This record gives sequence, structure tokens and C-alpha cells, in this order.
Amino acid sequence: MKLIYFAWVRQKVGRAEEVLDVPREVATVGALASWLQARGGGYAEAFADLKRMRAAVNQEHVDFASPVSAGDEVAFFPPVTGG
Amino acid sequence: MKLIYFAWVRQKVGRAEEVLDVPREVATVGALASWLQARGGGYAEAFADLKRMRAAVNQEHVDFASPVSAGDEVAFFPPVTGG
Amino acid sequence: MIRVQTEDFDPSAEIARLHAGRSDIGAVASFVGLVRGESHGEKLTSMTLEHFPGMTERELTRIADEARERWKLDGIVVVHRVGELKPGERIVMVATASGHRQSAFEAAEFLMDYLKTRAPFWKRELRSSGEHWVEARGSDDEAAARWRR
Amino acid sequence: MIRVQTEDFDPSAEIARLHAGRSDIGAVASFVGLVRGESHGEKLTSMTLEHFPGMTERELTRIADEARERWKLDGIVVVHRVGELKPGERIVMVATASGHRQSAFEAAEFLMDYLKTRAPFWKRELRSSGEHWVEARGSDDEAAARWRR
Repeated sequence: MKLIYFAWVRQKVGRAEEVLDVPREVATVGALASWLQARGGGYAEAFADLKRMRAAVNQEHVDFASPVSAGDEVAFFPPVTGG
Repeated sequence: MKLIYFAWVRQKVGRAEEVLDVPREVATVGALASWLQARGGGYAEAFADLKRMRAAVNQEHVDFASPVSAGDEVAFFPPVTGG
Repeated sequence: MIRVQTEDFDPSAEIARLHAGRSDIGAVASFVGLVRGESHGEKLTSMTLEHFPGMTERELTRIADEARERWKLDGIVVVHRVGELKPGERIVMVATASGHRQSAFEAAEFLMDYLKTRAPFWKRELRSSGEHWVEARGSDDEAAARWRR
Repeated sequence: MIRVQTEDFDPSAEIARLHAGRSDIGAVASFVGLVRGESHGEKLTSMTLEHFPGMTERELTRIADEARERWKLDGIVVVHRVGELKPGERIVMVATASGHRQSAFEAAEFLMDYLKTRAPFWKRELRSSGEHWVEARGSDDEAAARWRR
């Protein structure tokens, strides 16, 4: 699964993107966030407060109940602040 | 009294402005409009339909019940169409 | 900043007037009105704008003052052209600067609505069928009435 | 017409894009957002904007399509800068063309409200006290919520 991180999520995780083998049972965005958090270190810090986290699957905004699977590109980022 | 006309009022009256001796009893904008209408010719035509006429006294929008007196500058014009 | 002029204006320069040389302005809303090439189903050759010099500036200043009373604004520009204009030419521009986006938008819309119903300008169109004075539109009165308190 | 770019833009040129060479456009409403020189009571040295290339353009296009569904528009411009910006610099511009003034204004306000809450941009400020990511504002969510149907 391709993971992409933006803004302070990227800074805390320590990279902009990566490809990870995510277990099959991690089937939603929320489960993926928890799984990443459990990796500890920068991940634990970045995903400590999921209320401050937003996600996109294949470049579409999604909520944490949305499904994810192996071929997806999943992005995690803070609430947007453009304009 | 100084009279000023704009747009089709000016065209119908046939002049842009003039100074007229208006009788003392012509004490409101409405009375002045009727008095001008009674002069006939272009005035009669310009002031035929007072619903289409607007007025300003000393460069302030006024309604037809507003007072006028000898020293005033009174303008008559159609509803405005700027912008 | 109120101007009535025959010359064209540059929207960028008018917007810049509100924020150039300062860094406390976050939001500028603006509106540009243009001469359309068709009117009443006829081709328009030109449009001529006349106004009531003196009263125009007074009314525009009054409208701008009223906008400043209603919204917290950091600046207002109103430019209105008079004289003969061709299709596609700029007629009018209003621009408002504010710390708040919504205030800037509302104030610009208010300025246009009030300008349309209170500033002493009159448009004459030269169309295929001859010269016609533009009639005031009820929809402009309704737009202005929205702001009555 | 959606653009994400590091270079500055010219508001006049963006407005002209909507009406140049045609005479059927009567009204263009627009908004320009600028970098303010102060934030959280501190002097701002610079602001850096990052975005999600690809998704940004998709979201902006979607927002523009939604505006076109809601209002009768003759054109839309959205330009958003990314990279490092200094106080007073332009960040964003939206412009809308319509036959109706009110539609142009409403659509421009809608575009800004949706852009602020849905387009994947993030601002980082360099202030006296160091680097800070800008926090999303509840007032922007509320502004966007006004348009929900």
C-alpha cells in the first residue's frame, strides 16, 4: 500500500511517502491509522490524536470508516489550511 | 430657482439647466413638477408621467413631498441606471 | 477612494491601491462591470453614460461611508466611467479590503447594489434600432432592499 | 481555469481571461487573498504553502464544477500559489463571470469557502518564535457549511 504524508504528519513520520505491506485485516482508514500508530516512534507521535488527522484514498477525501486495500494510495494530513 | 435636467428629461425639456422664477406657492417638489408640466411643450412631455420621475434638491435624493424654495437647486431625472 | 472618469482603469492597480506598501490586508473582494454587446435582442454599438457631477461623488461617498459603518473595512475603491463606451469595455469597479473574507464580499455586493439604485448615472444605448435610454430594473431595487435594516 | 503555481499572478489578467475577446460578459466578481505580516501577535517572516499535487487540481476542479451546477456562470478562474511567500504577497485568487451580479458574487464566495475547507493546501508560518503549522479555523468550516443543501 502506498502511504503519503503531508505537513506536520510528514514531519513527524519523517518521510513524505513510503510503500508498506499492510496486513489484510487492516481494512479501513481508521484501522490503518491505528496500525501505523502502533509502529511507534514518529508514527506514534503523528497519529496520537486522530481528531486532528484527515485522510484521502486515491486522492479523494474519505472518513475513517472508509475501506482500504492493498492497491490503494492513502494520504494522511492535518485539516487543510489553503486560501 | 435653479433647475437641472438629466437623461431623457433633459432631452424632452430641451435644455440641461435653467434658472426660473417659480411662484412662492409652488412649495414642494411635486408642486414644482406639476407647475413645470403646465408650461406645456417639452415640459408637458417630460413631466407627463411622474411615476417615472425622480428628483434631488441641492444634490440630495428627495421625494415629491419635500419642500423647495427660491434658493434651491432642483434636479429632475429618470430612475438611475449606473453600475 | 471614489473616482468618476472617462478613462479606463486597471483592476490590478485598483486592488493594489488597497494593499500596496502594507501587510495588514488579508482579503480583497472586487467586482467589475462590463458593457455587453447585446441588449433587448439587438446588437449594441455603444453605450453612453452621463451623470450628475458633484452629486455623484457625494452619493458614492455616502454609500462608501455606510459600508464602513456596517462592516469592518480596511479600504474601499469605487471607480465609475462616464462617456461613450464600446461592448466589452469596463464600466465600473468596486473593491473592498477587510480582515474577514465574508465582510469584504458582503461590502462589495452592498456597494454595487446601492450604487445601482442611488448613484446618479444614466445609460443611453446605441442599438441597431437607434438610441434608447436604459430603463431601471426592478431586480436592482430588490437587490438594494435586501440591505435595509 | 484552475492553476497551482509558485509564480505570482496579475489580477487584471485573470479577470481579463474571463471576458477578453468577447462581449457577452457583464459581471466579474473576484477575490484576492494576501499574506498578512502578523500572526498570533508575532511578526511573520514568511509563509510556506505545500499541497498534494494531483489531488489539489482534482478538488479545485470538483469545487468549480459544483459552482457551475449551482449558478449560471460564464467562466471561473482559480489560481493558488505554493512555495514560500512574503508578507503582502498574493496567495490566491478566484474570479467568476456571470450575467448576474449576485450569481457572480455568490459563486466567488462559495469557491473560496470550499477551497479553504477542501483543497489540500497547508500553510507553515515562520514567525519570531519559529516555525508553526497554521491551524484550520472553525470559522472556515462554518462558512463552508452555509452552502450545504
